[in-house]
Amino acid sequence: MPYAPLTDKEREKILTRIGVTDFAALLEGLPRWLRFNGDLKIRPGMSEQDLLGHFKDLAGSNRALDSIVSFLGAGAYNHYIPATVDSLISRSEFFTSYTPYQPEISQGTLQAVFEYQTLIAQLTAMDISNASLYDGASAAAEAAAMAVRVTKRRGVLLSGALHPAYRQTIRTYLQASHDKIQEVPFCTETGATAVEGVRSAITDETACLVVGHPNFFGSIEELEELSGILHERGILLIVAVTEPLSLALLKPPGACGADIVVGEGQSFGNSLNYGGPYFGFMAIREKHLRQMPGRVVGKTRDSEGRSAYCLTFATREQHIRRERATSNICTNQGLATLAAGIYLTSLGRSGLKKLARINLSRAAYLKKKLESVCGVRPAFSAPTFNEFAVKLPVEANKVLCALRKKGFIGGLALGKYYEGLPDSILLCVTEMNSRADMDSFSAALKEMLKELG
Amino acid sequence: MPYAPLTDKEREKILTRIGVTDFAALLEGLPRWLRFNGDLKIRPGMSEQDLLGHFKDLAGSNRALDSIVSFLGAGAYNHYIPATVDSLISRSEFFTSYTPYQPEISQGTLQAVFEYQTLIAQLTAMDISNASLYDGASAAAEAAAMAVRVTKRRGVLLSGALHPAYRQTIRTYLQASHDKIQEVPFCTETGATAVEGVRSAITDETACLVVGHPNFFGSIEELEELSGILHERGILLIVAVTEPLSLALLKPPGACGADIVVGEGQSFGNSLNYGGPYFGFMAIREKHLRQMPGRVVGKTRDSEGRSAYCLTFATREQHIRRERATSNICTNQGLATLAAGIYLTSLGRSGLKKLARINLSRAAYLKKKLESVCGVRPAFSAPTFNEFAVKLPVEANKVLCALRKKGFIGGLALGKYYEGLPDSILLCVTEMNSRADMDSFSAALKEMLKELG
Amino acid sequence: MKERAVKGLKIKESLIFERSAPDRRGIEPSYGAVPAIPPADLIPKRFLRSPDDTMEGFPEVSEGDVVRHYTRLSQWNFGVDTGFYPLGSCTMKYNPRINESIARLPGFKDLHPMQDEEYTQGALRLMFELAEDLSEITGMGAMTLQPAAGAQGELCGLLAIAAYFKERGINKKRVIIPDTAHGTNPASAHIAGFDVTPVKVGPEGILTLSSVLDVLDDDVAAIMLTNPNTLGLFESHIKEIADALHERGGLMYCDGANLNALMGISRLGDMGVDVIHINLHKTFSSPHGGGGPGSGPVGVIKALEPYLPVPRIVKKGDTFALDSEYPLSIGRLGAFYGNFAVMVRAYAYIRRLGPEGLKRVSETAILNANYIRAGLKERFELPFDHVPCMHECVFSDKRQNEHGVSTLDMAKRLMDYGYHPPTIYFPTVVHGAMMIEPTETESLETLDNFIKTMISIADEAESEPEIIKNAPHNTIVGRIDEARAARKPCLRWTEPKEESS
Amino acid sequence: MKERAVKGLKIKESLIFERSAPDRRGIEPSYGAVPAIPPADLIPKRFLRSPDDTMEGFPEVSEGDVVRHYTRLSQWNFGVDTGFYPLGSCTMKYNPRINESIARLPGFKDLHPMQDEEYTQGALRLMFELAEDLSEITGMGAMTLQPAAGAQGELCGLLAIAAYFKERGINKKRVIIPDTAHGTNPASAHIAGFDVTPVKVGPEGILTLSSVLDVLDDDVAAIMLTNPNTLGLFESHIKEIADALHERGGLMYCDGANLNALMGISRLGDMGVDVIHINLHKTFSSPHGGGGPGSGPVGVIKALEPYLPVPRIVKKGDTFALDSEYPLSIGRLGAFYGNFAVMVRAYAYIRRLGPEGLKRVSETAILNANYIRAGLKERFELPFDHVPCMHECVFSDKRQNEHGVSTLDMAKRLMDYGYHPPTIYFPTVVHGAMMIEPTETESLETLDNFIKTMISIADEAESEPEIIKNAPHNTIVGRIDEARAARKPCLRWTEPKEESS
Ligand SMILES: Cc1ncc(COP(=O)(O)O)c(C=O)c1O
Ligand SMILES: Cc1ncc(COP(=O)(O)O)c(C=O)c1O
Repeated sequence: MPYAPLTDKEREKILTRIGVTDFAALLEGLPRWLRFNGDLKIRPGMSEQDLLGHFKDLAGSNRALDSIVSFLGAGAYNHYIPATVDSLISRSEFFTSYTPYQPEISQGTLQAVFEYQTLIAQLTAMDISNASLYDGASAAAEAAAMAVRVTKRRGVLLSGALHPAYRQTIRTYLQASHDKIQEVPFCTETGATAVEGVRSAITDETACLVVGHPNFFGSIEELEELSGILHERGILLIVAVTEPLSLALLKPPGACGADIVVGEGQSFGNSLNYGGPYFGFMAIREKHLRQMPGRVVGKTRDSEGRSAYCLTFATREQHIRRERATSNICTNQGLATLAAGIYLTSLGRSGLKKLARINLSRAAYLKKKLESVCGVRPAFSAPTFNEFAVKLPVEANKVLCALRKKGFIGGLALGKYYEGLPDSILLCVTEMNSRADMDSFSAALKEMLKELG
Repeated sequence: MPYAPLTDKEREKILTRIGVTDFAALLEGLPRWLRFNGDLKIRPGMSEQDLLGHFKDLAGSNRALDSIVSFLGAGAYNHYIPATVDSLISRSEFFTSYTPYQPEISQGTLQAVFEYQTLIAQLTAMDISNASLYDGASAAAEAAAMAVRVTKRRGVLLSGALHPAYRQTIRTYLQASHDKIQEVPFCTETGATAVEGVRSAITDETACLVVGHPNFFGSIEELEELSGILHERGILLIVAVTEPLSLALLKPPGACGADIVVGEGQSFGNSLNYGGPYFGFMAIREKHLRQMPGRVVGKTRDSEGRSAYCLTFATREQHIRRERATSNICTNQGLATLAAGIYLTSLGRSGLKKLARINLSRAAYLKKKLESVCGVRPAFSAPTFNEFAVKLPVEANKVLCALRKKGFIGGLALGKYYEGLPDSILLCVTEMNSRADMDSFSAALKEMLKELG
Repeated sequence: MKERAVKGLKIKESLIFERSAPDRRGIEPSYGAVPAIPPADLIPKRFLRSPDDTMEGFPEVSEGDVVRHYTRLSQWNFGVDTGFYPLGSCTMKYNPRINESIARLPGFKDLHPMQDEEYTQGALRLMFELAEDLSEITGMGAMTLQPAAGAQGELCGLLAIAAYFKERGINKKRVIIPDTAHGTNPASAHIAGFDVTPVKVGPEGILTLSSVLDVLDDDVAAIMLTNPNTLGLFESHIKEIADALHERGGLMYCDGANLNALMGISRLGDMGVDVIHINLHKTFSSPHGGGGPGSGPVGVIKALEPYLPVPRIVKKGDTFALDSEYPLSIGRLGAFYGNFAVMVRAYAYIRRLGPEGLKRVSETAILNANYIRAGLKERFELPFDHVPCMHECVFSDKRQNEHGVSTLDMAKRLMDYGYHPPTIYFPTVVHGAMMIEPTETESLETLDNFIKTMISIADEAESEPEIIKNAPHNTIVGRIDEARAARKPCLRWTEPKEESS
Repeated sequence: MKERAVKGLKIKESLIFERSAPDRRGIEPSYGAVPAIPPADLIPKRFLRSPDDTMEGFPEVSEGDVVRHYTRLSQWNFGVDTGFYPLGSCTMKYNPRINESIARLPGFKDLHPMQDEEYTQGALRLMFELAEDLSEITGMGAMTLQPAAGAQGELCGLLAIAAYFKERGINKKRVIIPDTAHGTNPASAHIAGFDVTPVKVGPEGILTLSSVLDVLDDDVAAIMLTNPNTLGLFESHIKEIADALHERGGLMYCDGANLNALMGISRLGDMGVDVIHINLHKTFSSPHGGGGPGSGPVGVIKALEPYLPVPRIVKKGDTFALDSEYPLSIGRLGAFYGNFAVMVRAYAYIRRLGPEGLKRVSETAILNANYIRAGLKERFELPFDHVPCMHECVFSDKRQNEHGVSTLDMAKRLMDYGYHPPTIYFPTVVHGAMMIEPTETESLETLDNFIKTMISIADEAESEPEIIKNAPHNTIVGRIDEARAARKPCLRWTEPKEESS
């Protein structure tokens, strides 16, 4: 049998050693009424060759971004992944190992995580990073919960321009602990969080504000202004970054007063994978270390004084602290962060900065192109990175549907998430969108709008 | 610059250390008139992302067997390759290492080759295998040259049913040394080498006979009868196997009196790759070891008596013996034989035997199906493994061309290789051909033949 | 067989930041046909990094350096492919290579989570069928695949329980959790808003009805049982406990992370369990990746289905869709639908094996664990010796303690022999626990060699304990000072500081 | 940087045959919908293996065992990804990962060599353009890609030369080959039917016109020169030698395996060379695979084009075709068109770099080699010190010999420091040659560390020679008794014999 190599003869040998006559006899130690005696009603097994064929069919009944021009972003980004990434994460010493509980034979994973922590800290300009959380949304939820612990206050403010799924996830995580979650509006003119709205929502019970940056509309937030307002009242600013490539271009949140920076790491070397696995990153100020959720790797020494790495500060974690832990997370997204480390170092500082500028330039190119299409105008005025919203003269869904028929995924209709924006779409442009694609897309849109209206 | 990481500053440092002012100064030690001062007229470099895009376009303008039903064989076989193979040959300690000249840090390659040698010996029932030759055809040529050395005779007989490209390659290799190459006819009834033809072609100068097995028509040869005839006169029987999967089913050549067994190893875990890299294998009798071409790995000990492996019998080779070497081969097909080793052990004895029986059964299925098509009949009567020839009622090329339009590669037209067989095609069936494919293929053929005639 | 640990060449490697040199180029992207626009023309300067910002020593290395760096790091690691990895409760079994190929098919890998459903039918079908199969394997009424790991599955399941009671206006604040439970259980219960009531396992290593009855009252929302539990034992009283709980209106949560021993042998859903989570990265063989990603599907009885997270995958006629119209749902657990690529691997695993294969897997897992149990119990204290143990068995270091040798020492010593140590000091109910889970993918020879090695370590403990106490000797670093890491925290590289080697 | 060799855990592994157990199943194929027919119903029994034939111990192992087996074997190997590999003449440089992805695209990988040309236009275009680029890089008039490696390229080129003379009815029997030439050169010449006349290089390590003139006569068909030669030196007199040879009606063959130093810097075709071969697995970075596959394209002047092997790739309008209608051709060198997947990698390499990139590669290769030369010549005898050396430099062990330390000793000692040794004892014109080729993909830090290490070995040779003479110490096996392997041949595993460990 595949994956269970004991032969019948070997089973006999084992049964004899255990001292039972057959497998049924061995199971007699289990209550008879709790045993399952039927056959599982699942499809029969197949050979490896047939299996691959079957899954090729399944994959083939998707239409993935390798075969269509797409301007989808909204929390998951289509970036080019250098060949080094998959080649190196496929080293089986990495991908077939467990969490590095035994540091003496896990120095590879441990050093890679230590480096990952450093890279995240460098990009965010924060002091410390953990070893990862599940994804950007749950990282935002963990950050909010952490802010509640740090401030010992229970009010959580969410920017209305924060990714909707992030807001929902924060609610899911915090709902049971009866924290008070309130949304603050965004400015319909700029598409950024309404500073006045924040000011008026603040109370003595406010623990934190969570903003996206760039936010769900791609708008760059006024972090420094916000942090100024918040810090006056001892409130933490949590910055959630869905597109971390922006960190190479924009002034880092840590330099803008952020207290916790979380985000989605997928852009860094992880495939779209229909939503996962990605990884959530979290970077914090050193003073909050003991409230940080998740694993962290530290540098130490071995018995002979040689430098070495190990998991540390485990007393925050569930396996030691149980119900008093800073989080319940155990298995995290190790391999996805390894991919990120390989990705980031493969591009290096200049490569990453250049890539961010390419994304910016291309998005600006499309933005300009679309603005020239009759009836299309930018939905918001704030500066953007590689994602932006436009307002169409007709209902967005209608346009997107028609565009799909022409072979374009024209972005995301915002109406589903914001009642007030039924005509707006969110578009993302990365290095994967060529000029030719953008030209033909805007031509198609132009034509379509003519037809539709 | 990709792949050449010295920065400008580092270049300066190096130039200073060398003691020259700039790179041009360094080159002054080269005659000015032998330097190239222009710019190479090749296309400009591109980013990794663009490169991949470009090669995807190139690959996409092929139509490969992943997207078409094909019955092509004729020396290259479309087999399923278990995922273990590519995963393991992609271990960079294997694929980024050189020939294991330094055994102490090459034990992995060396043991793998030692195992490969054993597997080949087991499959062929011969004493010894070398570490590989370029491909099946050049291995056949090396075998013929070896037979000349062993027998000190210069006559080489080639079966007319040996793969045409093998015959051509043998001629290329031996032409310069003025060996006498003669072809012996095949029996037009059975499709096997004409035993009488062999008998009458033999002279005192005959060194060897080279036969395919199964031969180019898929026919199984009467090896035992042939070896009997040859050995009486001190002539070596060289068996060339283009489809080594047959070795798991058929009585091995070593048990039929073969003196040298060579063949194409591609079927064992190597992709079709438009013809290469494949690998040639060669298995011999121990007594001929010193005349064997190519590398060989042997078992030995280290300074502390622990068992270890190293390249051995190098005194046969070019780097020691220079013009008196048994061959000029240096770089061989190491990684392709590693793939073969992984393939063979992944299937194991029973898997390999079963696969051979599956190939046999499927080929028999198609053979029978085609025989039921009006006007089609078997070209030859000898038993076959997974490849066989049929005679059509019309010119083969016409039929194949029409079949291609219907999405089938219907095999190989034999007329190009044998004037007398303009109506015959050679078909191969492996585990990659499903029953549905065979059914629709024979239906298409039936319909077509009705139309054509 | 002659597998045997030796020492050989490894190359130590500096941090990637120390391999960096100014202006050294890695993989540079290109602008292509789109003109470069200076950022400052598009974005006010106050939002931008200054152009000469060095990003605190962010590395600049060549492509070849990156490859060599991570290759060397990998060579310091031990994986399932390296050798036997009997890490109890973690189910470190062979990760089929074909699943890696399948997960990388462009149709899966390049699929965007926001794509219209008409483009994602294959993915949705896969998830739907996987959920169906997992429901059948566990005997549950409905399944969500969204949780990213076991712990998130626990949270999901407990939030569903909380929502269930809330909707009914019932206020139950406590969750009973045995002392053998994994730490995630109480931690999840806490996040889900419950108070944790610990309960001790009985003398046989499993929970008894009477000890539950001692703490059971109307305030108990749920009992979280792990079955098979972390002692490797089947919770034989689970049904009576569930019945008693149900009588009080509580719900039964089962941590199904150890499902590896149960497939086709016993179904949690058939024993009164209302909610379970399972770990695809254990039972269903998707690789652990040095710490994830995982996937922790949650199965519930029909009555709890409305509370499962959204979106849910539904079948409408012949097509599949994502549906978020579940007003009672606990909401979302993450931005998208969980760790899809892990599900792909798990489903490939199930489809490859089929019902007989899965059953054979569990049978073999049990056989192998019992073989270890039988082979070692003469030399190592086995506090709870029940036949059969399920997926694992847990020894104590009591006898070796007499010679001053602890579980930690023996764990480190095992490395010298080429084995990954078992899980140690868990569960805490066993003194110096050594939790050994061989899994079904190991050959008999490997088990025999491991048993021999453990016995020779037991011998060493008696004859030359120092060699164990100073272990490991064969690894690239010696025993690591974990206390120091917390005492003198250094959690990142920083630019100016020179690293000591 | 702190890269540094240490000793760490490795696991020795038995032969795969010793991991086998009867009836253990690996990856089993399935019959699918086609009924199984007993072989004996289709093929007479005398042709068949008996059904219970055990195939001499052919292994039966599980999939997991195979993966672990080969993973462990790999861990005993040293590759370019492991560390610096200055194996002279072998050009062990970084193998770009993207080329591996590209070579595995289904449109290349699953292409059958017998497919109709209408289905293989992409492959044919690739080969055509690669041949064009190689012609431009080398300055040759025509190029074949068919040879599977450098040695087969030599044979190909020499057979073309032989065919050229034969067609003209000219009988020339000799090929002049310098003593520094690679062993494949004389071996190939012999197979091509020529007699070899060796000639000594001059005092500067390169061939002089006068020494050629000493042996040059009308019987000389060709001179085989390697440029840059195996001493790493540019053959500066090549043009005069070619002129003299041409005057006598001979042809100039150049072994271009060391092209890595010449791209964009000097073209062999511009210096009177009539035939060259190059090694794609060196200069063009396709990985060496532990001993191949390679690819050895051959370039010729226009006059020799008719003799190149068939089939040739030709362009007809916008389409590409395989053409075998070359009546003067030497014929075929193999069953198909050579090692296509190696060509794919080489072409990807060229297209990634473009003309400036290739030139930068060669410049950097030269700079790095000269840096090594300058860094080591104070401590190691450098018999031919010419500025510049090209891709490599060759030292002698003369000075260390005084302390009883040989090149072999130092080579083994380098392993202890985490380096692959250089090529040793070749070329034979240098006493105890150490042929060091750093290549362009190494960083300056790596070169510095290597230089430091070599110097500390030179120190050791003086102060503690024993440590060198007993090296290596850090590898999983000690120094290997190569003589014994030939004295007591054991070239395969056999069933009954028990292996000694
Ligand atoms: C019994 C048990 N429950 C829960 C978990 C938590 O699962 P995860 O690590 O996927 O969050 C584990 C994992 O170690 C476990 O063994
Ligand atoms: C100078 C030189 N010529 C020829 C060859 C032979 O090339 P190959 O090994 O590809 O047959 C080599 C390879 O080592 C070489 O270095």
